[in-house]
Amino acid sequence: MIEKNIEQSLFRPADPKRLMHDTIQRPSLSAWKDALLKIIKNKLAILGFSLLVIIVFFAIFGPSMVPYSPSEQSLTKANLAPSGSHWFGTDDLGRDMWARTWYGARVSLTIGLVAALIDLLIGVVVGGISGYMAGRGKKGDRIDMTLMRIVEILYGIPYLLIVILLMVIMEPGIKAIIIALSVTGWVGMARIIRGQILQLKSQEYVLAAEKLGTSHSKIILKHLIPNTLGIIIVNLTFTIPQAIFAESFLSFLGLGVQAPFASWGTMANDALGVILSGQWWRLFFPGFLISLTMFAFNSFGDGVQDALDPRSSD
Amino acid sequence: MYILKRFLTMFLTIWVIATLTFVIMKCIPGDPFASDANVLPKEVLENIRAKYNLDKPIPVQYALYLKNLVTFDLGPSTQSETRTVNDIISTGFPISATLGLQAIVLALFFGLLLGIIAALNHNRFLDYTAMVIAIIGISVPSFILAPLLIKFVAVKWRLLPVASWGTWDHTILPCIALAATPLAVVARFMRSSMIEVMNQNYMKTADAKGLSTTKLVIKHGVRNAILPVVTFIGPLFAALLTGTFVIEKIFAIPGLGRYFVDSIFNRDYPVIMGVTVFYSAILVVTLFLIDISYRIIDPRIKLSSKGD
Amino acid sequence: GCGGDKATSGNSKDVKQEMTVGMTAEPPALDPALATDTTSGWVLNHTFEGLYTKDKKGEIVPGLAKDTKVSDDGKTYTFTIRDDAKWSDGTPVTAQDFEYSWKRVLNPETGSSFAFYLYYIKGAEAYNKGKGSADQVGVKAVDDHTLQVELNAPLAYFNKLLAMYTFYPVKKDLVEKNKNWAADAKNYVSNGAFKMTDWKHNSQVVIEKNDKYYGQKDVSLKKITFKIVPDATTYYQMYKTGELDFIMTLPSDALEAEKNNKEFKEVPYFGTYMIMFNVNKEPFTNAKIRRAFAMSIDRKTLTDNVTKAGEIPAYGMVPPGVKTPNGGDFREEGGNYFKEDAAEAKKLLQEGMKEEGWSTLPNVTLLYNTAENNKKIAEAVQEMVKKNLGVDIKVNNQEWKTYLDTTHQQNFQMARMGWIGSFVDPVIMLDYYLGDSPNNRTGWVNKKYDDIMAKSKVEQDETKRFELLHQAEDVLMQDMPFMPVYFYTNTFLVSSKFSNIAYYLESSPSFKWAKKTSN
Amino acid sequence: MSEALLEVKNLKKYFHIKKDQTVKSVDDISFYIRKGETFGLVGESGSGKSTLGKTIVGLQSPSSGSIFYNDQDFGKLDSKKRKIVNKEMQIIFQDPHASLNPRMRVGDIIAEGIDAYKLAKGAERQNRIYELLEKVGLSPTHAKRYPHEFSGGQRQRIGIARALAVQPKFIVADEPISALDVSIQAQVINLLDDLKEQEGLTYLFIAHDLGMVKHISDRIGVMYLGKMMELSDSHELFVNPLHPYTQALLSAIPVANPKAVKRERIVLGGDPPSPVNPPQGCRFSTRCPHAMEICSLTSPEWKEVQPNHWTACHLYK
Amino acid sequence: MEHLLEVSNLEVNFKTYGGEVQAVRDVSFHVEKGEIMAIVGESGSGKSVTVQTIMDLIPTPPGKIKGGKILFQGKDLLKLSKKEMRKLKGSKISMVFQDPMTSLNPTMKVGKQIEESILNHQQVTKGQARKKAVEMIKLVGIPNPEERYHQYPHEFSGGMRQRAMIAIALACNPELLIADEPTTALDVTIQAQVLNLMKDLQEKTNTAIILITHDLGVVAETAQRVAVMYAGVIVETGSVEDIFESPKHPYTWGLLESIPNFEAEEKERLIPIEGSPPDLFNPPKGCPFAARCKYAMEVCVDHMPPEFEIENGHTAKCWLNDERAPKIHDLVAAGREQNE
Ligand SMILES: Nc1ncnc2c1ncn2[C@@H]1O[C@H](COP(=O)(O)OP(=O)(O)OP(=O)(O)O)[C@@H](O)[C@H]1O
Ligand SMILES: Nc1ncnc2c1ncn2[C@@H]1O[C@H](COP(=O)(O)OP(=O)(O)OP(=O)(O)O)[C@@H](O)[C@H]1O
Ligand SMILES: [Mg+2]
Ligand SMILES: [Mg+2]
Repeated sequence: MIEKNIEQSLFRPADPKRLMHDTIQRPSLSAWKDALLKIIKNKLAILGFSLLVIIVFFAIFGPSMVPYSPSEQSLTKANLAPSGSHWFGTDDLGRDMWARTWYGARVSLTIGLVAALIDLLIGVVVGGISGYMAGRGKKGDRIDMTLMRIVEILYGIPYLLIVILLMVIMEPGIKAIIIALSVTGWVGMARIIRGQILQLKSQEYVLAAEKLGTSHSKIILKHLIPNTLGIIIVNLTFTIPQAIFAESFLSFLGLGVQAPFASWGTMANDALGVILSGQWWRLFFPGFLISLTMFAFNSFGDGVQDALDPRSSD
Repeated sequence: MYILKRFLTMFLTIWVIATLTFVIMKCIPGDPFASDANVLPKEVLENIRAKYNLDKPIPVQYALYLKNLVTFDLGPSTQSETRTVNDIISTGFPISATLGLQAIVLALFFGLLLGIIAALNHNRFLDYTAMVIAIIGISVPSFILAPLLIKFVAVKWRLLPVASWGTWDHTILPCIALAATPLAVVARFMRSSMIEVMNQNYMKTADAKGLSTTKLVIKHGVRNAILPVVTFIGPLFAALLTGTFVIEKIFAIPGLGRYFVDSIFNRDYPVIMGVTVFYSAILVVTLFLIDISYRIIDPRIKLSSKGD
Repeated sequence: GCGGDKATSGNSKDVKQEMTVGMTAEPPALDPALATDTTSGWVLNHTFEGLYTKDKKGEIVPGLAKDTKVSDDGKTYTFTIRDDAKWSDGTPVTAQDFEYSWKRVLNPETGSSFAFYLYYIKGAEAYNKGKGSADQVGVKAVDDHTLQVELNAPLAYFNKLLAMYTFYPVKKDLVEKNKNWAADAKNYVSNGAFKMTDWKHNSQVVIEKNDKYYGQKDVSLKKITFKIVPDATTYYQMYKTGELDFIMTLPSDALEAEKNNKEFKEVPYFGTYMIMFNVNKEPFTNAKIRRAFAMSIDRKTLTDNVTKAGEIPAYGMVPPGVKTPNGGDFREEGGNYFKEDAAEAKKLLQEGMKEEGWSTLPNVTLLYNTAENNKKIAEAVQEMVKKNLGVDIKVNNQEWKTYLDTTHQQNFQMARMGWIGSFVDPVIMLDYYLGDSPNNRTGWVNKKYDDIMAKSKVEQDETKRFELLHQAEDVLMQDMPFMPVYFYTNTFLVSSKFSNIAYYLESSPSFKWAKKTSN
Repeated sequence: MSEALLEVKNLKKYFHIKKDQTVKSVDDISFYIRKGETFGLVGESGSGKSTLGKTIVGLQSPSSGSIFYNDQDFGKLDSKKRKIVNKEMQIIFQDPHASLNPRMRVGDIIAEGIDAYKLAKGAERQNRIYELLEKVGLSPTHAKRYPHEFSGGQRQRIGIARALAVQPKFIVADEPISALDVSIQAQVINLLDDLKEQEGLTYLFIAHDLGMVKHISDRIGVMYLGKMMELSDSHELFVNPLHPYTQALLSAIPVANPKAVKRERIVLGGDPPSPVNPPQGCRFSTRCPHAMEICSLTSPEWKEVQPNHWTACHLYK
Repeated sequence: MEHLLEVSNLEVNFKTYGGEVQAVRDVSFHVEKGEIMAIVGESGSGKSVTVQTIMDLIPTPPGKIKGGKILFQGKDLLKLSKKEMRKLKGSKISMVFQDPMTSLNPTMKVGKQIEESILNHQQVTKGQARKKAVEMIKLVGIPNPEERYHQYPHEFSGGMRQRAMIAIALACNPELLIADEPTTALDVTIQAQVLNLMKDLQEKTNTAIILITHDLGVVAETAQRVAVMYAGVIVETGSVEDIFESPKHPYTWGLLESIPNFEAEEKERLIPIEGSPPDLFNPPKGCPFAARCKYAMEVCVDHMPPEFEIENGHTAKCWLNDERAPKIHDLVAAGREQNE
């Protein structure tokens, strides 16, 4: 119907200028900025990130919000339930749980972060190299074989022995924990990444990149690792709580944080008895915060994973 | 060829593990026969040490251990003097293995299920629910979960016995406590790789065949997505099979894990060596099988450059 | 009508005389010669009996020894063994069995850790240390029922030793035939009130009434199952659900709730929890500073709020419970050696520092071995020292065997330690700090103390002996190479269905006379 | 023979699929490609064209035989020289989807070679990308997108742009235009032709569209079951196909004219044989309409039947 | 009369970071029973998206079906439940995907993948399905079917994979077969064989086929009707004869011109269509082809041409078919002047 209304005059050769498309150049962002923008748009990621920020905020400022120090005891005020004066209650030695919990957050968050870094820096690299090199000539095979045997050996030697050995040669403290975690903390990641890369590297785009002269390290970093990102994030999300609890175990053995200072892990560990005595707050707060941190980290991780997946919506 | 080579290196690996364990064991302080109850006169101690060959020079001890390992006879434990290492392994292992296998089956079944459900409902309610369950599973370690289970299931509701070993009922709670974290991990892995797989073209092809979602997932999704889970399960399998100290302690289960950890705390050298090697053997074989299974799961995978 | 139901209750004859008992660890060795720990001792005390034994009240009474003759110089003992002493397989227990057993303990090849308890016997030490032979050991079976023992010197408390499991007999021909006889219930033969019928390693030990036991008519229980449950929370919960009838050492978190329970029992334990000072390491080279530290701890608050098991604050080394010849209690007679007083402590600290010429106190670390209670105590001590003495100390923990090694090397300033006497006599406590005692890690060597202790050993007169022991404790507590914290107690939960359980000061309770009164 | 840029001698590539089974994908092939020439390669699907291509550029190692590039034995190059050769030889993959990393943006995919050899940076790199995109008929805006957002043909062009990015001297183009519409095919072919003229590029051009092959190639080789069957100048091959397989192939070309008189199609009888156990003698003998007794006994010699026209067939003595 | 398939006013968008791609815009066409209908057109013009929408294979999100209807045997596929749709997929409608490598499951034996579609819709035993699968492999001309059955996709050559895809689609005699560039990787003899197979099927079971291809030779030899797509729009439809002999859209003209002259002795330069297709994020208001059209008029710039029915079943969306439009040679002359 409409076409009838079109003027006859329009049926003349078009002005070429009018025929040019107005090609809108979209903002040319770097891949990273682009990803960042997508992450910011992702609700899940933002939720997780905000939670992490809040937790870190309290870790920094929480202890100074109350008039108690994390170590100050008042045996007569032991095991008080949360109240106006003790927001998180007190523990069995009458110490303020709020101050202790947030103080402990510093240790535990540091440990978590360190564990994640170890996973990424050692685990991903070893796994990446091993997986990529497997099946790449005699030399490649040997590299894979060697790295994986090292991983196996680290799995095989009883960890407890290693820890006790460390305990003898090191001063207890965060540094000792970090070293104890670095010895074997990354092996799981390494194996997972290797498996993923073994699967991925048969993809033709890897061949293509190779043919284009991309170096091995770049192929691993730019082609293979990004495609295992989801798995890396998942692995991180349980490396972290594992490390937080490993710290409590190490502290228990005498390698870690020394009393009266605490971490979430040691607090939870020491508070196990409340299952009998009913002072739930002693277990709940550190435990809940570990879970909350994990929740935050998981949502953030999932969000990032979604955001970085080009096939996901918006 | 590859298989043969791997097979041979397994022995090498076990030997290295045994050697390193031996070295570390000898480096750490503490004497198997020291206790606060009696710090023994030197001569008495020497009598005992002689009984365990501990009076010999370290290289000789090492050689003896290796010889004993090869002959599968590590002699008696220093802690439980009337028992041999073989005896300890042969009574402890079946118990740990029973429990470990059950836990793995549980973790795998529900973990995969949860992960798949989450992936299929990506970013929807069920996904979030599954995530929360998984996070609880990951961030509540077994040493917290186990007493909670006891408190509620066994003490409050009286559904199951608290602890000890005997009937199948006794295995349920420890099994749940053992499986919780791996279950969550499996779920997260599966979810992540399943989301990836669901994006692939071949899923479209399968969809175009009119397959139901279940079939789609089971026949096409799982095999392509399961690799990380398989990798993860490998060492876990070896670890669970040979027992977990915490769970065995809490539930008073006479498994191998308790002996293992106790042996280290007690500096029970023969048991440390025996169980370490036993565990490493299981571990190395498991990891080997896992590597082989990669090829079966994904025929494109090449583990070595020989024979393409 | 709501009748009839209550008829089913309690005719005591219908009551199944069985008991399930919580045990915290696997007994490492159920062989009297090899056992060194309380767990094994607990089972052995039920399955074996020595020449002497304990009665219900814990008094040392003759066991297999029908008659004991002591020579005038106090060095030769002649025991006559009961005619009705039988092994659980029905064969008689002979003097030869005893001779064999004791020599077996001393045989270097056996590698018995507790062999030194037999060193009072002539030639024992030499044999055990490889310098003598079995024939030179002063133990001889004169005939089937007569055993003659020669000691190096008179020993006032020899009968207390004889009740220890290291002195229990084992069946000679059985043990000779089968080196591993004690590894399983299958080949197990014993001579006590019970015999072992099942041993599932790390899971349970079952003992049943021994019909061949001479005093079997006093034994009511038909079967006792020791369930091995290492975790305190777990065995407590098992008690709560009735899976266990008896547990000991309650988890500290349950104490509060159980304090008023009728089934709860608190029994003093013959041991002392203490913190050792290394007298060779600053600042504890100074006795005043040691004393100052000891005085700055509020022990009552500690036992009431931290340990909570009814422990007794300790101001001396020897725990209460030792009867003196004049019917008193050794502890009461000795009294407290110091008072807690913050002001006084501070003053002492200042004095001590002046003596040493320090303007600031060297850094102090308190070492403890990994365990829940130790940690709490260390933290509380740390806080108390800070509050009462104004000194910031660090606390550090170590895994047990490492800790033993560290303290043995004297690589510490303050370190916690506990010591339980294996029989009730001040000697066993005071020997701990002898200059040549391997247990003494403090570096404290005092000639006077060692001399007094040596004298007390050979003193035949009980009154004089106790006097000497008091003197020794005086010397010890004057110098304070350690500070006592509290005397142990043991806590129990016992199902009210059981009666007649015997609680002892120095060892685990005995069920020999126990009886189940209702279902 | 110095003009040959690439020479393949007795090249074999076998795949072991099971214990005792090998697929002889490429079986004893020798030929050469002159500098600046387009060598068309056609043949039955599964006859080993892609395998040959991949082996030539070094993505797969040959089971035996040798490849000379600029008279240098490819297998014996040291790593430095190899790198140079690697850059000069590029491949356009047959499968446009699988060869693109799903997580990389098209711009970065194209620039991969540029980055690897550090050919350009910053704005220059950007411009190179845009230029390449436009050359293959895509628009610069596409640089930001991810591979899955493209149609099959668009992806294929990304693959072409990527190969061109490093300014290679020799390109193995494995069915580079199969998913393109004819107009864009024309555009791409023109582009390849231009590059050949201007920069002296050499191509090994694998395709099924014989029209295009004929159009672009100087010489054409015909493969069947891992063997080269015929090789000649492109026009010559179309007017005077010697080998019965080539004849059959040509007769099957569809014509874009519904009214055109249907030419008589040579229908090949029998089943296509398996490369696992290829027929004795001539590989084509089982389906050849002219098969003789000898064909199934001895394998025909590879010979120059007419000047510059090679074939392996017993019909030509 | 009811068409087997009738697509009307279909619109499909994709949300991407940066904007919405309007991949399919107001597409309408129909397919009769037993007919082979070819879709040709610009690469990226929305052919695959259109047919995948029919099969309910567009991932949503990012895809979004903005409007339109797809009537198959009278039922609107867009309104069917997943379950009802599943019953159709693979049995009544089946599809050959464009991308043979990634469209086959890399971890499943090829034979199994074929067998699966048989088992899913037909009441047969495993053994029968297997036999049928082997037969299908053989039918599409893959040698050694028994052995190939047990191989994985990566062990197949490109063309073999494509044939495996075809085997899957043909395995259960669909009523409508959608073949998205099914023969791109096949040499001409096998292409002929496969096309014959499809024709046989069409003749025997009266299957309708939508054939997407770029090979105009194939179109000419196999199809009865043709739709030409450009930038998400069907610009021309008609019978094969109509399209090849009297095309009415400049894009179609361009296409036909681009084909290399097979018979030519001398090498001639190919004639592509100048310029590039519009950006689908922001397609022009008027005719999408205007920018590349030698005969573009003012009206083309702002007004989307309606569908002009030239003659029975032959339609074209081009203003040139309006009676008011000037004769083509006038436009050419004018266009040249202005352009140069
Ligand atoms: N998932 C997606 N996200 C964004 N854009 C898409 C997506 N899928 C397809 N497109 C766009 O939709 C348009 C149509 O694509 P389609 O695959 O239908 O083209 P086609 O006609 O099949 O082309 P070809 O002949 O090259 O296969 C293309 O421009 C493409 O970029
Ligand atoms: N990785 C592999 N493993 C086993 N066989 C293989 C492998 N790659 C290729 N083949 C086999 O080698 C033969 C040749 O394959 P190739 O891909 O070279 O064929 P092609 O000529 O390119 O065919 P098309 O035209 O169909 O792409 C086929 O029989 C194929 O099955
Ligand atoms: Mg190919
Ligand atoms: Mg398409």
